[in-house]
Amino acid sequence: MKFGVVVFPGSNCDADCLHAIKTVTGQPVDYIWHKSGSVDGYDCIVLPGGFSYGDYLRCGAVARFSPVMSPVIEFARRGGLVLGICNGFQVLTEAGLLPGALHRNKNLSFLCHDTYLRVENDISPFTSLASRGSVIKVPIAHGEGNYFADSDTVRRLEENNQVVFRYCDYNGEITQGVNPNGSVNNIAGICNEQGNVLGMMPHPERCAEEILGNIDGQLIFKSLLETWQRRCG
Amino acid sequence: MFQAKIYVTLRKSVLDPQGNVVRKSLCALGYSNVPEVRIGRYMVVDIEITDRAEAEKQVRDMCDKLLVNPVIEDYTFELVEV
Amino acid sequence: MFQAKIYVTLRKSVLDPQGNVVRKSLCALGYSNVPEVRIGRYMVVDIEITDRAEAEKQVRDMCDKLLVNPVIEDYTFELVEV
Amino acid sequence: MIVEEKVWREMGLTDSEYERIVEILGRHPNYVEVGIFAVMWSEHCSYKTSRPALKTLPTEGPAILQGPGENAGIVDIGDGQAVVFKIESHNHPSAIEPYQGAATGVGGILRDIFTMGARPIAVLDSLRFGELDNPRVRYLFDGVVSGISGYGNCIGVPTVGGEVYFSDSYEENCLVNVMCVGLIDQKDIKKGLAAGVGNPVMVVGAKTGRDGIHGATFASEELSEAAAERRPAVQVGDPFMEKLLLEACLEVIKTGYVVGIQDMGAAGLTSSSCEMASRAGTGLEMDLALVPRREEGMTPYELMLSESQERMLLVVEKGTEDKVKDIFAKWDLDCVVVGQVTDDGLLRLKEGDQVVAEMPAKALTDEAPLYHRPTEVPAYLEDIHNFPLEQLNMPDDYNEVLLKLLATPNIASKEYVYRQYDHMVGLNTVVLPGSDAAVLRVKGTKKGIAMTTDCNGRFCYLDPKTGAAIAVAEAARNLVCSGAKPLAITNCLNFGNPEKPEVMWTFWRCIEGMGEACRVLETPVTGGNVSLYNETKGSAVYPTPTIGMVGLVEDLDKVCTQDFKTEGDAIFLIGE
Ligand SMILES: Nc1ncnc2c1ncn2[C@@H]1O[C@H](COP(=O)(O)OP(=O)(O)O)[C@@H](O)[C@H]1O
Repeated sequence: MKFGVVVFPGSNCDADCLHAIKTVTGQPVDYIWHKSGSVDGYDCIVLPGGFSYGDYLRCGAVARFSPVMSPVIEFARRGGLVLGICNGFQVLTEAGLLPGALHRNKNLSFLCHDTYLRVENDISPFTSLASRGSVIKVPIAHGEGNYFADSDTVRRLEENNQVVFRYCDYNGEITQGVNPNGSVNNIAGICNEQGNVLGMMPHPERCAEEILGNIDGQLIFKSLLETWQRRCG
Repeated sequence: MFQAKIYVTLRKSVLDPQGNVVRKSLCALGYSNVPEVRIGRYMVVDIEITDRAEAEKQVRDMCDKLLVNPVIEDYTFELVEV
Repeated sequence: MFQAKIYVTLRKSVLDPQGNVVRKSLCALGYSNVPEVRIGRYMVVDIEITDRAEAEKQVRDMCDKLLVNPVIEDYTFELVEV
Repeated sequence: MIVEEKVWREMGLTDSEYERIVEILGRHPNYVEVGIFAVMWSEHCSYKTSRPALKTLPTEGPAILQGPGENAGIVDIGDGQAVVFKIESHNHPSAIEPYQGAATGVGGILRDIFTMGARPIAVLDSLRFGELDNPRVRYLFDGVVSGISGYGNCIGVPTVGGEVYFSDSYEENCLVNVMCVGLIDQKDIKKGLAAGVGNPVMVVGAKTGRDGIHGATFASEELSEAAAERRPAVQVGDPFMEKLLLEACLEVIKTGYVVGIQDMGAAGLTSSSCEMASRAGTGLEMDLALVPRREEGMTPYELMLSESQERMLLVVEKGTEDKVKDIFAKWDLDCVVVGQVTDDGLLRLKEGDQVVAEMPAKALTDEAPLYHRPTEVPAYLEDIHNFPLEQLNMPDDYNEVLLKLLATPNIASKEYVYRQYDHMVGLNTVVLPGSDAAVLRVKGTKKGIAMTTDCNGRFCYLDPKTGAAIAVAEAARNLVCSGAKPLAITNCLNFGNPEKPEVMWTFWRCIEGMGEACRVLETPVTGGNVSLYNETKGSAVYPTPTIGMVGLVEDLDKVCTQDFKTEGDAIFLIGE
């Protein structure tokens, strides 16, 4: 299985994603430069965290017009696996691959700390190894992770089982107190209707090695590999 | 040349945490007569073009494509010949 | 009641990184006729007050004290009765 | 006009300093030249007051690869690798515009690190403010923290540690000290040298604007109403530009084409050009008309003194210009040849064909007058030492006192601050903020690097010598508790007006204490920064010699954190 990590100017979790994918899956992984016109040959595309183009206008607004985004959109429409983490999630919403938008955290400041996530969807290619309702600990690091969509969209997301992760407490309870940024329905990650595109604010690549004290993030990369092996292996 | 002044605001249905904080701080400063504050972006875009109608079309296009996110934002603009 | 529309811009020789990035991406989108973009803030403040002169004074005061950072920003505003 | 109006005075030069310049040049300088001398001979750039004391500090040791004098210090961590680190203050800009002041402080110290060829792996921030019940202090505190967060998070270097203290003495003059630590393969180390006569000189990065003209002199005077008037001195940071510059510079350095490189910090093009020439014993000739600019009508004076951020000066091997330009073009950055290295030792500036300034580079960097300022024991010390401690009332309820203490901002958890910093990006942070020292792993090895900043200004106020020694010792303890062997320090010396003998006395005593502790602990000084004139309306900040220390963890399995781990574990108290 071959992974590609897109490098926008201003991406800063690109190297982290590459490192985590290599360490956890042992599969080949390359960087894909934002000026690249093709993503041929990859089985999964990762849009990493960071501040693409400085994110001065709106997070991800400029990145979505990078040359690489046309082939990424094409790849996603054909059912290719696309994972957007943090800034990558923001780019995916701006690019229209996922519904809704991410705006300023409700307390207005950047937040970097661990959060607990309840896995709400265990059939997505990104969570196939988890069981529904299980709780994982994954850190966030963002200033604009407050997920918003109009109520019709949110209803559709819920009905179609597109909410993949929700902020919860240690025991898996969904409360406003543990919602770090004001996201509607405590949404931390969603997928598209087909399930092949996932956007999430928390950073699984930051908790995928023993030395960093937490390996819950491995779940996502391992699930991707398992799904791919099941389908194509 | 035209200058477009573009005003972008959060849609009514979207909570404006920044506006809220500013309202509260105004209140702390003694302005208890401010029921609402909304905060948005103000952009001034110079466009080298001679035709007003064409300028208008371009501005609308820039907003729809890049400058504004319709999921959470609304916009209006003015065009001034400079 | 009055509504104050406040336009805050960066002072002239202050670097505007946001405006720069937006200008470049407009250019990449084909708008090579945009020599400059400046990005500022747009605030709408509702004020429960009946007297225009007093409203004006209050807005100026709010800007100077809280809403605007005079070190790097300038502002103008309009008052509309609503 | 220069002589009649004594323009050097408003630029911060004294009459005798001006005479010295006339002597060096053998003529009266023109306006541009006075401006250049004024910034280079400012306290901020020349260390004219502090150098005699700094010379007494220990700077050598087996692990030291680069001591003071370069953009940053370097220590050996084995396996052909090294750690590059330095601390700097951005106190004055932050007191005027907290967000941008702190943000550009982070930007500046990052450039000091990657200019040596190292990848920055961590930032630490050491902050001092007045008491939080003052709304202006809250504004400064929030602004500074979001400025550090805004810049560091965007560029993607984790902010892994630091400190925050609140005390009235910092009410008007907050202190914002930022340290950066980088990792490098020793073979890639680059220095700020303009070597090789005929080699091209390039300006890369952001365009030059009218930002911060005379920022260096501004940092060398007391904050006053008049200083507030100089508001154009405020610069706005562009972390996205810096991220591009960081990646592009590291890529260019890897090619081997770079002869010397230096960031344009305080005094911008002026200090970078004359320092690079002076270190190499060469001269530089530049045509200012070629410098990319943001605004029209900029004069040579403005171009030389602008402190626009996110710019670098590069000297490359002749003939490699195009390859270097290609790399910067890949990152969408300006990169322009503006001149070349010469053999005459002069900094020669032209505008087209016309020479607009010409002076010996060494005179600017090395011949600033040194001041051995008078010292005097501060009167307050006597009052303090005679304070009748026995007359203090003892509290009835110690539990209540403890709770009260724990709730004071100086003792309470600083999570509110560090959760606003991305402290995990880079996947190296093994010990996160909140413990004694931060520990970062070195990927691909068993090693770790531990780092901390420490200083208790109140101790230094009460007893400058012991206080400064305590700062070094505390830093060392923090590292040792984390499982690291302390290697070396960098320091940021924040003091009041050195023209006051009492301030100068505390300065000398602090240096003495620091030097002594460094000798005993075998942690030499690799560099640092001096920030004087932290004083408003006659009242100075506590003497605050912030210590930034790095240490080496040989085996990451042996790292230790400060929290109690398991019920039933034994607790020991060690020491006297
Ligand atoms: N400004 C700051 N930036 C980042 N981390 C900080 C900052 N201030 C404090 N910390 C973190 O909090 C920890 C505890 O700080 P502090 O309360 O000052 O304790 P100590 O006196 O033990 O150093 C520090 O070691 C550091 O990791």
